[in-house]
Amino acid sequence: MKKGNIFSPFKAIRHLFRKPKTLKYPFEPKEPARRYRGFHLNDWDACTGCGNCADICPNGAIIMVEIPEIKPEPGKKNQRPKLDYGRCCFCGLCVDICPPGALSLTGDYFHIHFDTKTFSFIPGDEKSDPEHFVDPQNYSLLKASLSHRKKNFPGFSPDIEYALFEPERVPMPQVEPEERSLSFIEQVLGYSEKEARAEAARCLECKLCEEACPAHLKISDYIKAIYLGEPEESLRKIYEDNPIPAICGRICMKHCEAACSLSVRGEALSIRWLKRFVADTVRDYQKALQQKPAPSTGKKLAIIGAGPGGLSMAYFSALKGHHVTVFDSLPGGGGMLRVGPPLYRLPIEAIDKDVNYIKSLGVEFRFNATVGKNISFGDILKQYDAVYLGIGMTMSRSTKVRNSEKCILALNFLERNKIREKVNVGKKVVVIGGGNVAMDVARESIRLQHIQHPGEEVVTSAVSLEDWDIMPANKEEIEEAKEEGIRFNPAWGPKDVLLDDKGNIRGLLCMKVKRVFDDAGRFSPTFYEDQEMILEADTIIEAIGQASDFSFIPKEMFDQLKFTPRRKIQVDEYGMTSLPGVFAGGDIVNTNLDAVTAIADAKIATEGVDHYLSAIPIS
Amino acid sequence: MDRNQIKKWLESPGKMGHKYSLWAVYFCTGCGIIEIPPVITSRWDAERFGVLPAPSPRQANLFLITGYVSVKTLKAIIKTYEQMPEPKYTVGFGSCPINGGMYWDSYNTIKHLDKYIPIDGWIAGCMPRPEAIFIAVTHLWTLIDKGMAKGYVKYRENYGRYRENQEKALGKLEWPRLFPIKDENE
Amino acid sequence: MVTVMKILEIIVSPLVALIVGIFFLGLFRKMMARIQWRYGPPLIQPVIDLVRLFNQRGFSHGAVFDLGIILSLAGALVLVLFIPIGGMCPLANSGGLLVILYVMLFAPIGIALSGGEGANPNISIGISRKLILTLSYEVPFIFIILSLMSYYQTISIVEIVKAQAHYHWSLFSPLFLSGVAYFMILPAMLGIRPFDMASAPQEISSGIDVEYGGKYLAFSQIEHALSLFIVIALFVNLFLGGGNLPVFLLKMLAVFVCGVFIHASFPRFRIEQATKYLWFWPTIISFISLIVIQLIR
Amino acid sequence: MNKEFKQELESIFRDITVNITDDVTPVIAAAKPQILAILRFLKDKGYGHLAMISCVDWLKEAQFELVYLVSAYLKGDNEEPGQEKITILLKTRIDRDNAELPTAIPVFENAEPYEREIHELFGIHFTGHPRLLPLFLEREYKIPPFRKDFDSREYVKEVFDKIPFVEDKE
Amino acid sequence: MRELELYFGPQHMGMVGNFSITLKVEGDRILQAISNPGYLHRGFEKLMEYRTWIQNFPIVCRMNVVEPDSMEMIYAMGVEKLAGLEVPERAHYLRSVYLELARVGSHLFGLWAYSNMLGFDTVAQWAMYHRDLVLDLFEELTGGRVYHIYIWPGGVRRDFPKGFKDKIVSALHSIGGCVPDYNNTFFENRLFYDRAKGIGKISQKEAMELGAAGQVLRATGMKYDIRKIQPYAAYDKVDWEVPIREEGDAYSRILVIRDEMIESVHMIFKLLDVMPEGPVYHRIPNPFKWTIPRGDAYVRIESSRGELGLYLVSDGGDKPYRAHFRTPSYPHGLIILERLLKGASVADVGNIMISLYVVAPEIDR
Repeated sequence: MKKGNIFSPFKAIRHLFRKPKTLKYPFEPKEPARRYRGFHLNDWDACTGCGNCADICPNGAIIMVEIPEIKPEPGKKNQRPKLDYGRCCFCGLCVDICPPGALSLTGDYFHIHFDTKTFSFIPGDEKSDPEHFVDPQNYSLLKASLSHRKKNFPGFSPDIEYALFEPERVPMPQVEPEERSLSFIEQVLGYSEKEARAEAARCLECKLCEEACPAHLKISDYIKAIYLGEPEESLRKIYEDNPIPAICGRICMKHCEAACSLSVRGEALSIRWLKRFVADTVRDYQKALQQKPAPSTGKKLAIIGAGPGGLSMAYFSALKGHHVTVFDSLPGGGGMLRVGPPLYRLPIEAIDKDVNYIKSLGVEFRFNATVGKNISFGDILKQYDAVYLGIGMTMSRSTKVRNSEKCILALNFLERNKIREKVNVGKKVVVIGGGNVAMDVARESIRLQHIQHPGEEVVTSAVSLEDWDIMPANKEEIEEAKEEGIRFNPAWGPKDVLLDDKGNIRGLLCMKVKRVFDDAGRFSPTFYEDQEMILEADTIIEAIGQASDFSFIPKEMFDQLKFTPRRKIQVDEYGMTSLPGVFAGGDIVNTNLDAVTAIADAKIATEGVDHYLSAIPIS
Repeated sequence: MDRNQIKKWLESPGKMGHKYSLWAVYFCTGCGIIEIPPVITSRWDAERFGVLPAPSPRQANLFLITGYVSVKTLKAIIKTYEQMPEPKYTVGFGSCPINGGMYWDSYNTIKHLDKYIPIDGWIAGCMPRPEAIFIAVTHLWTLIDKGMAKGYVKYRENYGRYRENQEKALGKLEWPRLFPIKDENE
Repeated sequence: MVTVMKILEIIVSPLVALIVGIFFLGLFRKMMARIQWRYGPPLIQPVIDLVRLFNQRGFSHGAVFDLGIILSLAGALVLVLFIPIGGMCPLANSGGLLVILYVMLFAPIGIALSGGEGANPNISIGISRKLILTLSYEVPFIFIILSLMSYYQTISIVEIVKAQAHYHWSLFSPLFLSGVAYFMILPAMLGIRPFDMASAPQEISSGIDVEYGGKYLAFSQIEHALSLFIVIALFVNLFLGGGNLPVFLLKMLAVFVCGVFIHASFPRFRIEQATKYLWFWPTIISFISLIVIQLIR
Repeated sequence: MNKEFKQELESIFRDITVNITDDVTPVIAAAKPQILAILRFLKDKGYGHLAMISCVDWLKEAQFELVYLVSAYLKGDNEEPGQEKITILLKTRIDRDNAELPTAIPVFENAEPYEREIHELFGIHFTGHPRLLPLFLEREYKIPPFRKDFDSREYVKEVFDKIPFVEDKE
Repeated sequence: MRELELYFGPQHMGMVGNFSITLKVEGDRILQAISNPGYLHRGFEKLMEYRTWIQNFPIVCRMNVVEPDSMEMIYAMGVEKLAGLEVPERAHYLRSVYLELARVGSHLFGLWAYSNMLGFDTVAQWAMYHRDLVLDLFEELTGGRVYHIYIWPGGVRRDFPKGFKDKIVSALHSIGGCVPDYNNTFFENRLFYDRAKGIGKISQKEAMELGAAGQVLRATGMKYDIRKIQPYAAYDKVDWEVPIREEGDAYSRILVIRDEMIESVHMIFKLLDVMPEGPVYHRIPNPFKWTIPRGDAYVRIESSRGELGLYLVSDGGDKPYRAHFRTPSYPHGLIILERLLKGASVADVGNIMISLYVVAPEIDR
């Protein structure tokens, strides 16, 4: 560079006659960039209230406040983030972490006020907060503030590619459909430790799942323990609320996963498989849990039915120090779970693992003891201080169409396949029903067909009243069934079982369904009488629902038992029926009809029983 | 300039003068200062509205407190603020003086600036953009017009309590009191 | 009638000086802004600033503090009366150049007095810079005045203006070198860059102005506007031939614009560099000019 | 950082461990009395740039760990190319109570503000330091604020949050 | 003459940033200068110990407001080194382009501060205008004008928006088109030469002794640039030169800044040409559960002011156990400034300070 002179600088003067480059703000508007990180916008419909934004905020600028107008539902809390612009640094981490992608930043950034209280507010969007958003033509810069914002003014918005959470779950290793449809081996292989930790690492700990779970398991805690590589600790957390992890880890209806905040834009965390991972990884429950029942109270409790509800009741009550006896007509524990879920989903060993642990707590099990047959209900009432009914639904319903007595009932079919000799099926099987039991039946049937008729062409078709969109079975189940080759005939109703000359089943006559539910939402199917179809079949299995068997209860007592309008036993808040000292839970009480709800009922009834027993003197 | 303007000028030249001749103290209190040079230079040119940086607090009537205020800066701010002649207006910039901002848990920054000196207006943002500063100036005009920018009066009237707060945060202040402290019980 | 005219002139000429000076201040900011690619403040911005400053409470550091600023303002006002403004000169016959030379020292002395009370180290540095600067440009300035006086054989500015009207501008006479020298010290007399070190905001927080607020600053600004007017008017009168009021003002504007150009194109000198500069080229040129004039006469 | 250098170091200074896990940041752990000698040795070897002095408070072990980071400037003749890529971490541990250390100013002049800062924020005394005056802080803190047992959040609650707002009297 | 105590800052027009120098002066000569930092001390490194690894990412940039980007980069590099994270190829290029843009912006800011301090507001205003153009680019890319929060561990936060390359090119061309203006008015201005030449002169030996880096060292003739010595991001993928000067005074420091700016612009063009396509972000682990194994790491980069280092310690937890930044202004502002000011003129305080490019917030932290 030259030393310079004193004349060259005067060249600057020519700029005097040029147009200035100044933006004449505010007379000339200047829009912020498309990605500008301005004030927050929250889509209240999408927001789950999970609170991840509040957790990630480095400044504590976000707190979750309860909005009384919003009804909480599974997967949605009635909380919404409240921003404090005296803290916010507009980094946008809250946007990148927001699992449903509800939170975004807008191009708005004007808020000038003499009152610091106006700087904190609950962000909404045009729908939930209409009076604070104005049309672009009514928008005035001079009035711009948190309560005067421009409509449709996008800024920094969420992008799943750059999200801070992992939207895709670690794939669960499974047996391929071609292979698994040939045998009863367990379909799901379970996570390895590495996979389980990777999956557990996805959890954002928002605890939406815990609220959705009927039994309120401490899900985020036990998943964190898995992530930290402490399956024993994880098991301890699970056992606080759920004594049958090996069972639930396989067949739980996973209300939690439906509620998972990750599921909105990605795949839900596989909470069930993680529980299963814990249950399978920990070999010795007793060593891991180190539980000791409370000192004996001397009170005696009888539990009828060793299903999930009964087992949980036994576990919780045993821990309280009561003497517990469990009656069940089956040769082992598990109740309906012992017979219902096919082997490829729930092997007997898994059930026995859970039952054996409960046994180790001092619970007395009387298997093969049918109440009403081997021992009368009246005797039980006399011998025990309290009784818990966890009998579940043990009778399959029939369609009651003509010749339906020739058909096989679902539960019989399943039970025989699981714990007795396998059923012989024909080459053409029709399964009536669209629920999960129907799926189990159909998938078992196709396995049996492959085993019993190797190399031959076999068909299992399913007939259900409901169309695809309202089919009650899980989507996953339907997908897996399809993969295995089940043919679906949705929206067809059975009319007639056709017999051939020898009285064997020839086929099923079906009608097209017009609608399944009436206007009030009650079940009352109507049909197009003129549209008919014949499904050829040599075996027909009915899987249209179950009912409870109360025949063991003496008539005079049964009359005292009160029922709800939906034909469920009516219980008070402690799970006690209208008969004093008789408690009930599970499928005979709730309408969810699944294991984890039975556990939840059992937890309630445990309190009730404990309360009840402490009030009566030791006999 | 329309008639209304002229009428206003004749009625209250003081107010109008202060409105259109805001000289800001040139004090880089925090990171918000980085947006002041663009505002006063060619891209945005705040001098169009008479906003200028003043070299000395004696000449200024606007104090932009730009961003976080550490304890040591607070002392300088109070000194500077007390040097400014009345009337004077203060504007707090960004999140940090409002409620601590991202330094909400720092042991060396103060969280609520209005506990120590009165603030006439706050601008949201981290940090506020030049546009927001312009809009803030127009808001300040409105406040001056309506006679609401009375922070300096508040300071004079509640000087005792302000001074008490200042000494709580800073320890004993070495300079004499600006105003005689009135008895609080009166 | 003559007395009435005189009294009128005494009132009007400071007013004109004030208006022109303040207009120049506004124009100054506007032009600087345009060179810097921006629009700049409205032309009347200095007036708004003055209104504001008069409505703001100033802080006084004592009687001398007040007195000093008034002294420098009074000095400037008095000086205006000695300068012909387009044929209007209230005190044309009393003193002329010598008085101007004398009264022009009032402003720095007044500010020095006032600033001494301010007890701010920036002020003392500012004052010392201001005085050094004054001393530096005073040397060539005296040479220039001497050249003028010996060329025109008079100390009256009015006479000098008249003489130029008869012949030609001093700038295009043997006084050419003096004119150049005057132009070279003009920025220093105006206190603009590169000679604004006495009020350098970035170095000593505006130096002498640092303790002024409210009306004190307003007085200081008015003084600044008046001295802007005086220095340029003097140049126009002495070298550009004065003229009637519009012509005179146009000439002033031209000189002023040149000043703005210099201001816009240079950074600030250090004070010793300024002294070195002022005592070198302008002094030599004005001295040569003086000798040339003596030789010619 | 090559093997020979490691051996040379270990032969001159006893009881030090030189750990070369990564090509560019070898770690030397030494005891307190040796620090200055090692620093001087490193400087003579061409590592003439003290990047900084850092301090870590290991509360559980009741020790401070002083970390001197030295790297090399470029040399005109470039006798040992690649040396400038290396930043040596020289670590020493001292007890937390009565923490004291000789100043490194005789070796590296620019150690002065770093030691001043560590003195202020950790309360470590550097013997021989010409001005251990406060650098950053205005208030007095009972525990130097960068120690792990100083809880900043607690402090904010104790001091700043208790100062009341000034409301108008009306 | 009597000895005066003069406070240069913090409330001072010549002061850039909240910093203060106490000067003992005699007339116009400085007898002693004492840097007085701490006006911006926030206990940053302490705050980082309270925040998780990802929560620290938006706050580290706040340490230095003039060039926040290098702070993001060094934190990301430190975390990547400790945690062993991979960065996609394209992200390296994006980072380089982004950092060079930041360097241009920062140097323009420096030019503003320097010329403003000399009382040369014409050039100052131009430089600030051009910096604003760079900020507009940042806003387009990252959504923030000053605090961009763009580089994060594992890559960058978002890819270039559509047409962004052209915008960079056109913005840089409009800045480059004014280089002759700057040359004529500022760099070839005789008064700039007079003011800056020989001011704040430091020899190479002394600079090395005092731990200088960056343009302070490069102005003494050493090609010490960490981008060359220990290339990070994509700096080894393109050809570029390290501009140096020999004299070691304010004049050469400012000219080094100028040359570096031009070199950076050229480098951006080269990088844009060879930039590969592909992903820009490897997802980091779940922020609420992310722990980093026990260990420590020192990483350093060349910021616009010199060597920026980070010593990061993890105790295996979800938060940094200790983070310590080696900021370039630290030795420049606390030692070299004091040395150079001794014996200088009061008029040159800002001159020396800004030519050293002392940025207060990164000293105080």
